[in-house]
Amino acid sequence: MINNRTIVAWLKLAARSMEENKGYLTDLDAAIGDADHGINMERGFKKALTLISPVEDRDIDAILKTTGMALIGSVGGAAGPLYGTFFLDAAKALSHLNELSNTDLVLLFESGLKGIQRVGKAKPGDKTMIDTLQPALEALRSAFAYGTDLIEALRWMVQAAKEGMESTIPMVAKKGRASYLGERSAGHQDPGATSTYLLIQCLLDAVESQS
Amino acid sequence: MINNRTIVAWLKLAARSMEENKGYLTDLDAAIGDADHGINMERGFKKALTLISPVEDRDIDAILKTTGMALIGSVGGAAGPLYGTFFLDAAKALSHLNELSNTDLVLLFESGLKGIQRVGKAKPGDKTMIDTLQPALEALRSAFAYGTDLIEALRWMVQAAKEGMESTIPMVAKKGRASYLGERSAGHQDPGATSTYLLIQCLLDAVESQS
Amino acid sequence: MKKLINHPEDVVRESLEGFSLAYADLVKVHFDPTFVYRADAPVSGKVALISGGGSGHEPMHTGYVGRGMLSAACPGAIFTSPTPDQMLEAARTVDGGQGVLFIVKNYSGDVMNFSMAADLARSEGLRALNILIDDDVAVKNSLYTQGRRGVGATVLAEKICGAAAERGYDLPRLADLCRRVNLNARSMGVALTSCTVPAVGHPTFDLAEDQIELGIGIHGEPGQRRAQLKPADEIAEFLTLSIIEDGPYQRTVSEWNEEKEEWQDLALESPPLKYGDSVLAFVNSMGGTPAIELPILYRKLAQVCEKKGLRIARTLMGPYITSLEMAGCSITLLKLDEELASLWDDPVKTPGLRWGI
Amino acid sequence: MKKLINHPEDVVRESLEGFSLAYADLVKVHFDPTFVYRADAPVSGKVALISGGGSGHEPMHTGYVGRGMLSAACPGAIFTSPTPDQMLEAARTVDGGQGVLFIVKNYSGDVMNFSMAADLARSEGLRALNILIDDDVAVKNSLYTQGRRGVGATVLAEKICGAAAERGYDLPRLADLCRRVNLNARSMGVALTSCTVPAVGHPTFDLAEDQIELGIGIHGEPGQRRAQLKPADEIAEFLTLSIIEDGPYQRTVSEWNEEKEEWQDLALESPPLKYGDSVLAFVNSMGGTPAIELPILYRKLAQVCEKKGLRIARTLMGPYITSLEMAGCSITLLKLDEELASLWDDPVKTPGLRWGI
Ligand SMILES: Nc1ncnc2c1ncn2[C@@H]1O[C@H](COP(=O)(O)OP(=O)(O)O)[C@@H](O)[C@H]1O
Ligand SMILES: Nc1ncnc2c1ncn2[C@@H]1O[C@H](COP(=O)(O)OP(=O)(O)O)[C@@H](O)[C@H]1O
Ligand SMILES: [Mg+2]
Ligand SMILES: [Mg+2]
Ligand SMILES: [Mg+2]
Ligand SMILES: [Mg+2]
Repeated sequence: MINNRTIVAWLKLAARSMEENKGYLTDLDAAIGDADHGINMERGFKKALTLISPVEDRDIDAILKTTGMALIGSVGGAAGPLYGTFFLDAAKALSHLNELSNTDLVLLFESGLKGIQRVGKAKPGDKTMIDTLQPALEALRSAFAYGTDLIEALRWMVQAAKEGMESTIPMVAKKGRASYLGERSAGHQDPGATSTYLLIQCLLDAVESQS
Repeated sequence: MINNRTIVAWLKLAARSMEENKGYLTDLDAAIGDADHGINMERGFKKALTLISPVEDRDIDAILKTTGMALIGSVGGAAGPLYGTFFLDAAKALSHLNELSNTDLVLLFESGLKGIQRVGKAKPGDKTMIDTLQPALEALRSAFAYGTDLIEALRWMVQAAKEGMESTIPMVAKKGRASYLGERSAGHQDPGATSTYLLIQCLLDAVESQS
Repeated sequence: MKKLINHPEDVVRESLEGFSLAYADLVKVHFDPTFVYRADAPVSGKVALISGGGSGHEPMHTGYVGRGMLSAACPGAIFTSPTPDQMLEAARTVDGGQGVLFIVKNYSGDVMNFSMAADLARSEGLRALNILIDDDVAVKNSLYTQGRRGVGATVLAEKICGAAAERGYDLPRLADLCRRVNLNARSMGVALTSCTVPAVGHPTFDLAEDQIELGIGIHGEPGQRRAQLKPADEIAEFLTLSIIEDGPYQRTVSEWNEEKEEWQDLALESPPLKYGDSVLAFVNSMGGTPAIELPILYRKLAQVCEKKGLRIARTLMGPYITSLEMAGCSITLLKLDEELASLWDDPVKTPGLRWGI
Repeated sequence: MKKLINHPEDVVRESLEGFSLAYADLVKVHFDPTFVYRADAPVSGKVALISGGGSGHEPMHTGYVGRGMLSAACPGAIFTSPTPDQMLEAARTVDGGQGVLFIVKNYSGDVMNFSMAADLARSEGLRALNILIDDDVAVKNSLYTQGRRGVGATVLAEKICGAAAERGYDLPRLADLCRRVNLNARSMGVALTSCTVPAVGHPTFDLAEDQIELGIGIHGEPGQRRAQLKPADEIAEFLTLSIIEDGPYQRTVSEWNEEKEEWQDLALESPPLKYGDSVLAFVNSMGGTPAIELPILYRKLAQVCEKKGLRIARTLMGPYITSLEMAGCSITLLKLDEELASLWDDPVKTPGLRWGI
């Protein structure tokens, strides 16, 4: 079962992952964007860690909301409002929960994804973080429908996220900075789709490390 | 005997030499100056050629004066006034001559050198064109004193000019742009000393080609 | 990476500290959240003009804060849109009771962050409108993309709207004017070299000695296409013709409707330039292109305009919207009418643009 | 070589052609011989101010022609002093009956060419005086060198003397003022990269990724010494201290004596800066250093000045005297008194520097 400590562990792993993958994400962004995605994500999750430390023991929605505000207030660029909204909208959907059932976890990602689509107006196939998030959410849903346990479900999710991330390689971008490149954007993996994959991987790691 | 056709031939060879050695002179200037000496000299002698063509048949001083004015009006930098004055002052010293005796030739270089020193205030050893010109003039004088013929005297002169030019390599510059470098100017051959050597070499070539 | 900086992560902050010292008579700098504002703000009875965006485009935007131009500017990290808290605090600080106009370059990040800021400002009872700048003809259409980028027209809109705010235009009229400047402006740029983001430490892209990127933005992003380096005349002609021959450009933008109190989609069209138009010609250095080269481009631009029946009535030339040390240039043409020309001529006193006072 | 040019030999001419089109309201350009002059020249009753030098330092000098600054500027080839015929024809064109002051940077070529021009002008009955600018503390003494180079102080002298000429100072008084500005100014510069002279086609010098040239001039010539690249704070501190701690500087210059009608050697001394002095601080980009880096240098400069008891009363920051696309900067400090400060504040309207009008 996911509780507030799992969420905090997730965010700590995420911060470390963004730090470790800063160069990788930034290089991906250099190819079809402006070479800042890794720097932005590292700054944002570092900030999130400092802001959540006083609320670590509160309900999950408080932690998620603080994370969302931290990201909006420090990431900037496209990723800031998008990831920020993901966490804010997830928090709104899960008010005052201390533990997340499987349904709650699906709701977290579903609300977050909806938030990203409301703010960013991208559709699947536009070569964005949505191309990771949407199939990952589907995989989580069907894993639970199939009756897997949490860890197994998250493994399905990570696998789908990876495939979703890689599916962005041949895509021609229709949203974000990469869209200015037109056909030239094809052949490159989307940085936002990649950071989303990393975040989902971290959730699996967090749950595994707590079980 | 040097006549006005010899002088014109000299200037034509000089123009060609400056064109051929443009890169060489400019590279020398890049090391201790501002990378323009070859460009300046090429531009100046090209201009001189167009301006002397209407006066080619006039007296030597007219040709030298026109050359001096052309250089002053087109070379710019340090080399323009210096070489320009060389030719202007030589012209003044040789008024209305159609042929130059050995003494006249010495006078040409002597007056030119004095002009350069009046305008530029450099002394031998300052790492300038004077370090070529002064020993070249000495050699010319002693060749005639020794009784050599014109061509042999010019060969002595070219040899001394070459040694003078090379003597600038270890010198620390005290005049011109290279002087800003202080000790760092040592180890590089002076570009102006080099163009002076080339000019003297061209005079030998002109006399040889006419005999 | 060779830069006159200390630590890459301190560049923006230290630069702003020095900036505030150097121009203490004109501007003040607030940190956490970070924004630059007029030393005499708030100016009561005047609409406040706020812009912002990633750093690395200096003098834009911080250099355009001052009398006759911006009330405040919000600098983000290098090439990264600033965040809503910066814009909100800037709005609170410079609002003179007549509301705030946010001038926003059309990048997904900027658009989202400024929209959030405007929502937050309105929730506090401030009047706030956002106008988008999207003048880069290198982005071909808005159906398959985020829409055109905001580039050179931003500087012109900030100057012209700044003058209008000074003259007392109210918020809706200022928003109309800003939209009109944008609809009548078109730009296109070229890069000869990449820039290097300090925190990255190496150039964003590699270009061979004989290659250029045509149709670039201002963030070191790759352009429309890679091409052979050609003489300046051919490059200037290509850029100018790309602008002049660009057809009508349609897009839908989202603007706040003050009556209905909701965001609303608005279909807008930029009319093409036509024979007989008066224009402001803006030749911009991307940062690393030296001043001696810009007039060579201007010379060709003037010839092309003449041939196409465009009268250059005003000129701006220099490094006004840059991409760090990138070598390259952009050209912007803004169709002028009497009002725009006269607002352009009004006095302006900022660190980056100054005349008349 | 990546430049926005056509043929290397056409750079100066085409740039001037574009320049004259872009700034037709302010300046006119004359070719063969080449000089740029105020559109309203000659201004009768006013001393004419003429400067010039090699091209490649833009906006200096052509960009400083206009009301409140230069009457004319004579551009040479890139980094090559112009020739006397240019200066003479410029003097004939802009002389308003009160004579001509030539502001000359101390390079052997410039000094000789301007001296010849002044002699020629006087032989035609024009009054003409030359004042040398030699403010570069990187050149240690004048005994074993050509003397210090003229660098950043040139811009300041042109502005201040331009204002004084506008106020009606006569020729001897203007010459005194110009000499005073020079004696109270000191500069030092650093290069992070070389520049490339178009006709040469490759960089003048090679610098490793971690190396800089300290104490450079403005012509891509090597500097005082090669050093490791350090953080901006250390570089700014080194440059500033080199200026502040420079002792009295003596040299002998040659000036025309109007009474005796002959060139005359004059022993001059620059007094060192001292605790309590008011200064104008000028942080200059060599061309390729982007605008975001300059305030980082200014920030440190201000700290050092504060520690040394110098009050920064005026500031100039930007690419005002450049070496093509060279990355690097220079710092100039000019000791101010009331007269200099007030002349600095006077209105100026040129393509490169403008305020007050
Ligand atoms: N409208 C959008 N909807 C969803 N994701 C988007 C949108 N715009 C951009 N993105 C994502 O944001 C990523 C870029 O983030 P980042 O580099 O931090 O911001 P910026 O593009 O402003 O520099 C892209 O790779 C893409 O996945
Ligand atoms: N005062 C001087 N007297 C004699 N020769 C000089 C003097 N100053 C410079 N020179 C010569 O001029 C040469 C440089 O010429 P050039 O590169 O054309 O001019 P600049 O130094 O103005 O760029 C030097 O190599 C030196 O030989
Ligand atoms: Mg990015
Ligand atoms: Mg030279
Ligand atoms: Mg960005
Ligand atoms: Mg030179």
